Amino acid sequence: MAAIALEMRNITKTFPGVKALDQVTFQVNQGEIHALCGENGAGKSTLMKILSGLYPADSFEGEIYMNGVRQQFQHIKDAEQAGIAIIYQELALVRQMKVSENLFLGNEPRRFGIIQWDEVNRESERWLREVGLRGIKPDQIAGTLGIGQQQLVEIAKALSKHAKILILDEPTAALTEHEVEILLNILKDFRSRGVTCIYISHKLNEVFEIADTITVLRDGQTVATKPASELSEDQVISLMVGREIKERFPRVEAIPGSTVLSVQNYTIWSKDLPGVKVVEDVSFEARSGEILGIAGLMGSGRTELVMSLFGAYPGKAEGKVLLDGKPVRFKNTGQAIQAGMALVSEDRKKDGLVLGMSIQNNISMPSLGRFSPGGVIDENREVQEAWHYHRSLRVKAPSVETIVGTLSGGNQQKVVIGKWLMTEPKVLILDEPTRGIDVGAKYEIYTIMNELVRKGVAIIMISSELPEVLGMSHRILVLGEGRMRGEFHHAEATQERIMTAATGGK
Amino acid sequence: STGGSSNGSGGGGDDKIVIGFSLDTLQEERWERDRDLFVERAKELGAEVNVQSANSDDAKQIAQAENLISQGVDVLVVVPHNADAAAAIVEKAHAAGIKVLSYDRLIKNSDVDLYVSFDNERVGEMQAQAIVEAAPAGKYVYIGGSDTDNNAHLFKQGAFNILQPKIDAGEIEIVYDQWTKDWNPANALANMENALTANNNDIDAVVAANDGTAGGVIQALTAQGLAGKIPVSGQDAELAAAQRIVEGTQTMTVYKPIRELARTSAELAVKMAKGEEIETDNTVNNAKIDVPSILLDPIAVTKDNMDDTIIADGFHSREDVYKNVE
Amino acid sequence: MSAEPKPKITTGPARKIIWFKMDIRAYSMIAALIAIWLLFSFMSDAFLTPRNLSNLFLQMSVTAILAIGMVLVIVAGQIDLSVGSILGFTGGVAAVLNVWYDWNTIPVILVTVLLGAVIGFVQGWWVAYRAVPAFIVTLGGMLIYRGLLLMVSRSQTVAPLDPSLRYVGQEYVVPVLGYMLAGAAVAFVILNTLRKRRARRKYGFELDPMMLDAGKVVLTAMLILLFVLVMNQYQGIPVPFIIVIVLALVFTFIAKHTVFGRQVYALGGNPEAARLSGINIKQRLLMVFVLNGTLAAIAGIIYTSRLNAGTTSAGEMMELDAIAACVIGGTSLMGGAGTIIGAVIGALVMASLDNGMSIMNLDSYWQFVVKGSILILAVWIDIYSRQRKNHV
Amino acid sequence: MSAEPKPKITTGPARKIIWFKMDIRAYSMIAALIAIWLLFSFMSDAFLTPRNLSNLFLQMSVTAILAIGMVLVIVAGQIDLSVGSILGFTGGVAAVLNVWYDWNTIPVILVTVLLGAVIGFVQGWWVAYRAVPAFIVTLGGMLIYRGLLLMVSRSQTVAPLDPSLRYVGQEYVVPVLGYMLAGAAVAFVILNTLRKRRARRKYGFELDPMMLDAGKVVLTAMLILLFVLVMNQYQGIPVPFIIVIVLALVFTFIAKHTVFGRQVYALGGNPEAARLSGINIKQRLLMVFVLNGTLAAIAGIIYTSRLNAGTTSAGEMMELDAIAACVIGGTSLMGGAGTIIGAVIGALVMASLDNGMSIMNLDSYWQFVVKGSILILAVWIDIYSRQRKNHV
Ligand SMILES: Nc1ncnc2c1ncn2[C@@H]1O[C@H](COP(=O)(O)OP(=O)(O)OP(=O)(O)O)[C@@H](O)[C@H]1O
Ligand SMILES: Nc1ncnc2c1ncn2[C@@H]1O[C@H](COP(=O)(O)OP(=O)(O)OP(=O)(O)O)[C@@H](O)[C@H]1O
Ligand SMILES: O[C@@H]1[C@@H](O)[C@H](O)OC[C@H]1O
Ligand SMILES: [Mg+2]
Ligand SMILES: [Mg+2]
Repeated sequence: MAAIALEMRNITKTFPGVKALDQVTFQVNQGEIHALCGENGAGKSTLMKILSGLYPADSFEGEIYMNGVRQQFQHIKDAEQAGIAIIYQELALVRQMKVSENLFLGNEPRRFGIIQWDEVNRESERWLREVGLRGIKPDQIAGTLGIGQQQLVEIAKALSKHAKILILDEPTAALTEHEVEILLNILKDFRSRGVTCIYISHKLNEVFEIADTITVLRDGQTVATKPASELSEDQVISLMVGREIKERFPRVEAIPGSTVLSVQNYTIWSKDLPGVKVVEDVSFEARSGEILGIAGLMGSGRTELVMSLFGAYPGKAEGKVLLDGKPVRFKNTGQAIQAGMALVSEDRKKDGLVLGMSIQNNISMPSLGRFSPGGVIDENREVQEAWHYHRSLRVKAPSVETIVGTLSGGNQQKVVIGKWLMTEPKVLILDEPTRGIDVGAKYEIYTIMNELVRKGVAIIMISSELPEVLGMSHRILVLGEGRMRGEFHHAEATQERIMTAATGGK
Repeated sequence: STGGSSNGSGGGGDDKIVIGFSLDTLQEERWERDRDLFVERAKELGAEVNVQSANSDDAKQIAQAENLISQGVDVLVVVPHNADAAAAIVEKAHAAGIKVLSYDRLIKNSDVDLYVSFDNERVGEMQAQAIVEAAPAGKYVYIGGSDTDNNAHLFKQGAFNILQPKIDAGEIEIVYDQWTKDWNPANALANMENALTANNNDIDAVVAANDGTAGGVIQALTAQGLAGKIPVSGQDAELAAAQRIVEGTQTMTVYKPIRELARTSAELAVKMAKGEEIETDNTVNNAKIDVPSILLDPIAVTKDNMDDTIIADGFHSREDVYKNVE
Repeated sequence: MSAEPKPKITTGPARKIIWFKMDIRAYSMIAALIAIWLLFSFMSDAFLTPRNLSNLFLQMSVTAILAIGMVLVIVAGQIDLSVGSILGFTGGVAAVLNVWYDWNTIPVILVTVLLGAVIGFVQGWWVAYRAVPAFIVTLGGMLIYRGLLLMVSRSQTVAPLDPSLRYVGQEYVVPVLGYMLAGAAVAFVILNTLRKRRARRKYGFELDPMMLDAGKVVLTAMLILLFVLVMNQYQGIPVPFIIVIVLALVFTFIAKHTVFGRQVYALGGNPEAARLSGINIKQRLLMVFVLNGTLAAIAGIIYTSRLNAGTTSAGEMMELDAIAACVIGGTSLMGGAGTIIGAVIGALVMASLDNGMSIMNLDSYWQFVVKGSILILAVWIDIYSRQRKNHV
Repeated sequence: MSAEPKPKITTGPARKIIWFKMDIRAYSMIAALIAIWLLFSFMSDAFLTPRNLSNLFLQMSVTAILAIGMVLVIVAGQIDLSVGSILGFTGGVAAVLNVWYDWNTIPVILVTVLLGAVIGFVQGWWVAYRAVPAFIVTLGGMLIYRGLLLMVSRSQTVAPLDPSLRYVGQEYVVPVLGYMLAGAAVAFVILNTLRKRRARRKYGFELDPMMLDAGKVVLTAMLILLFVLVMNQYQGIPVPFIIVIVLALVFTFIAKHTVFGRQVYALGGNPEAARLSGINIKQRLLMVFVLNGTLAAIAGIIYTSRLNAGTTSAGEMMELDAIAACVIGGTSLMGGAGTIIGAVIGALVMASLDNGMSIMNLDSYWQFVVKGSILILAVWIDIYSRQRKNHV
């Protein structure tokens, strides 16, 4: 029996109006990878924030022991000193600064307060290589990296702290399969070197690939801690959501209707780099009553493609776009929305939500015109309509007046989806719609997609999770380096064929 | 002639007279003196003074006057920031049956009851006069006050009353003419530096609107080794200016015998509060009425009459003034 | 999807705080205000008299109007340093037209307000469509409009105004009319409450207990009547303050109940999310500056009217007062949050400090020190009390 | 993990712009500055003379020093409206100690600078540890220190200073010493370039071609010598400008090469990320204000020394000049971005406008209008040119 590296006893944490953790007990063995699972809002991140010293010792009830010694962290630094390093769920990079500076932010190698740049650069190179970011220079500005790359930088940052206990709160939400693989290998390597790891993810296949032990939280309480070998994915799911979910991807066979959106020979120039095409000569059709999946590696230009179609990408575009047979070219998103398009963007915090506003105000934002005769908002209708989506998406919050910034990540994502559903679009584009969302909620989102498809909406779904693309799409488009690399009917698509297409058959 | 009819004073019944004294600013040495002297004399006469300073803000001055009126002062003494804007104060005071004494600066377009002052245009004339005597011809620089201060325009008006004929006669040329933002000496310094540069130091005289700006001007002259060689005017008889005059770097300042102004005004204010009639020899038209006026003479002070004026009046001590030359 | 449960927006934990909804900040600032008032009334008998209160409301009016416009600007994530100069310039133009060109009051007001809107438009255009930071555009504007004022007024004080133009800045609403206005206001409050209840019933929402709403109405009505009673004990409600009330109501409505207002808050909170939601950010920003310029011009007319003169230094430093009023009233300089009523209360706090210390006859340098200190303390107490509330 | 290949910093599109790295903003502002200079030299012969350039560097010094401190404040996402008043107050205290109490220059300077630091500390404490918005704390401070200045100086002009105290604000470095300083600076540039190359070689980073680095060194050396030559044609380098250079170098070093400096940029760029990285944000913020207060006091001494007097209006409105200098120089009011050198150039732009128009003897209202307009245009051209660079 391995030694107990960490024990959290009877942890209770309340926020105004919410009891996030209720007498949680959590035990981690020395040198294991311990997965923490639970629905959105179950309290996983809160528990980890307590462990990492972000919530100081007097802001919650309960006790923390490491190797049997009671710990009282007042500050992140205290936890770091004790050997705990954490990657938070929300990206915490300073976009204006260099990658190397971000890597050592708060732990700069110094002599008399002066930064030792040589050491910074040397160590950065090393850690970037560890996480597979070979192409990235230490002096590149962090904001110019894609989300996935930024996430890897954060992982490198945590690794560089030589922690005894490494916490990763949904590190793979923005990573591609390939990057996930690199990460999991690093973690296995760390385990072999005796590092203890706490791993939070909604992707159960990952959890089962690496976890030794799994703890499930539900509504702020521990419901089970068991060795992974004694559990199945379905068991974990039912522990998490308190019911069984039979089918993970409830695709309904669709009878595709007419072509709603037709894109022909579409090319987009980068907004940043002169003369660079981020998308080149792409053609496809989206039909009503059908889900069109778009797969591809990170940086393949999928986001630019849909943003541009939606009138939200500043780079120049060329080609033909027909909506309901009529040629269109949207100068701004207002026109696109008017014409019946909707886009759930990939970065909910940056592009999706006004965090300081209520759920209802976020949901109604693009649709205000519909119930605002003469520019004056009919607030009762606003509440009623917002409530409809709040309820049908099962957003976990006391009321539609709750401020969005206080919701858990998954629930925030549901609010973004609700916001676009309310516009009742003809074409709904979802860019990584289930990023960071729990299985139960995913299922709900899939159900909603099916509902919409039944009603004749055309859905375009970008996803880096191949099982999701395969499981939900009727047709799958593969992009690689900005070009079309293939189109498959779901019946003929497999993970291998898509990956081969995406990487250009190499 | 007699000033204003007496129809019962504002604060009537109670025995102690309260004078409201509303000043434009207390950010300058000169006004601090006005206040001290005024309050001292009023106290001697058994009156109490409520002093307000508006920090050069018209709206604030009106607000403060309103506050004084609502506290039931018996008489109001006003140093207006703006001659026209303060008319509103007179109206409000009269509506409450309170008389108004216009102190140092005339309140225009109003039925103000009494005016005790020096003449601002006259100040400008004295400045120019003294400089013209020192440098009867040549290239002149005019360093004005703040463009947004009405007085600054009166001073300039006065100065040009003297200068213009000579300009027309071709004796004097104005090579540089700038206002000084916020009366700030640092701005005057920069302007004078630039004037010297632009004219290659070929400048014969400077009319500066007050002692503060003169201080900046003389700093610029010092840097060029010209201090004391080029006449510079001023006004207010600030200690620093008096010192420069005896040192020889500043030609003159205009001393307004504030002691007399303050004490006379305090006495008259008490009389007005008691409802007594005021006798004056003068009137000044303020664009609405002929205001009964008492006009004191400002005095041009140079090295020669320093001892007989500023020092004799006890405005500054001899020791202080000659501190740097003895 | 059928047989939906009725949306209960007021169930759950939110229920308890509905009394304070949205206004928690305003309440804590009102408390600070009352504390300041009590302090001053303790120090000076003259402070809490009808006459002085009337003065106070008169004295805060110009700042309050500037602050009302400034709230929207700050909520939109911008700043406007030029309002003091716009006030000076438009006020000066009004005086010039009235005094030198003998224009009548109505055309003077119309042209001046239009001028304010045009100035706002120009500045808004540079900010929104040329992406020059508002700080720079309006700092430039601060200088430019001060220069233009000196130009049009030839650096002179332009006075005296036509009596009818003086009305807006100096007069009082006769007591009878004051009571009539109070009556109208009370009637409006009652009808509005009933209208709201009817609308909620129509949608099948849960209603507040009749007694609660009735209580609120009675309380509001009493406050309105008390205010008018006190004002009428002196000369009636000051006209500028009536203008403040009207503008505050109009702009609160715009901020809270119109699409435009909602979008301004959204784009201040997260410009990128707002843009992707189809909001025409540039156009909204432009509009915010137009409104702000318009309000500055209205303030300019009142200021000029109150002074009965157009002066060259009019409005100097007032931009800072306006911004301070907003911040005191809970507007976040980060954008996205702030209320009109808060800003008006903020202006009242500032004016109360000036008024109270002036009444107390404090030395001028002490006034600087005390005002600065109370400013900091008041905001701190406010912040502190709200933090505590969140931790209970 | 052994036999690591030498990391090669890869080439690519980014390679080309390494020339301009970090300084692209500064370059475009230098272009604007040169344009302004050419314009003025075209309008007035006196403008581009050694004597006027010397004046110019003298006239920009105080604003530049304030701007250097302000950069850090703004980068940290804060603002400081009190620097003008701190300058006035500390400068006034220096004058009082020197003139009335006959203190010697050295103790006067020490006590004054310490006073500035203490003031900064107090303000920083309210901002960092009491979470009162910097706008309010420093607006309050603006009033408080102005009041204290009136108090200590009894509203008088305190003059004249002791000759040795005048040195810091008025004197020039004798030509010989100027050349020696230039020599030292050139030597430093050469050694620093060599040191950097050696370090990069040690870690196997790719090196710029020797010729490129040599070219840069030669260019810099020539500029330094040209500057000293021109200054020496008049009376030598003004002492205040030497102080500006020293402070600019020190603070650039702090900003770029110390843990403290980088953390300030981090917390301004993304406070949440900084907090999660365990940075002691409060302590850093406090320190930023301490530094800013210290610099304001240094500026105060120079200001007083230059005027040879402590005056009550010293520093009024200078906070806006300082902030404007930062923004013109590319500091983002959103925090997280800005350079010291940019701010110094910004101060030079502002001083050039004042100087040029004053030399031209332009009407005062035109000066307002022109300065305001050029401010907006300069920033716009800067923004526009950077945007275009990205689109080429
Ligand atoms: N700062 C906060 N203020 C108020 N409520 C909060 C705050 N942080 C978290 N909560 C609430 O606490 C509960 C637990 O949130 P937490 O972020 O720990 O969930 P999670 O399990 O990490 O969910 P997810 O999988 O979506 O990340 C949620 O109901 C959330 O709304
Ligand atoms: N803000 C930005 N600045 C610079 N480069 C960017 C930025 N956003 C994206 N890129 C780059 O543009 C390329 C295309 O990115 P895009 O986001 O369209 O890819 P994607 O196929 O949607 O992948 P992902 O799965 O990451 O969303 C990538 O190389 C990415 O790094
Ligand atoms: O005495 C002068 C005063 O009249 C003017 O208004 O302001 C400057 C002073 O020097
Ligand atoms: Mg979480
Ligand atoms: Mg993408």
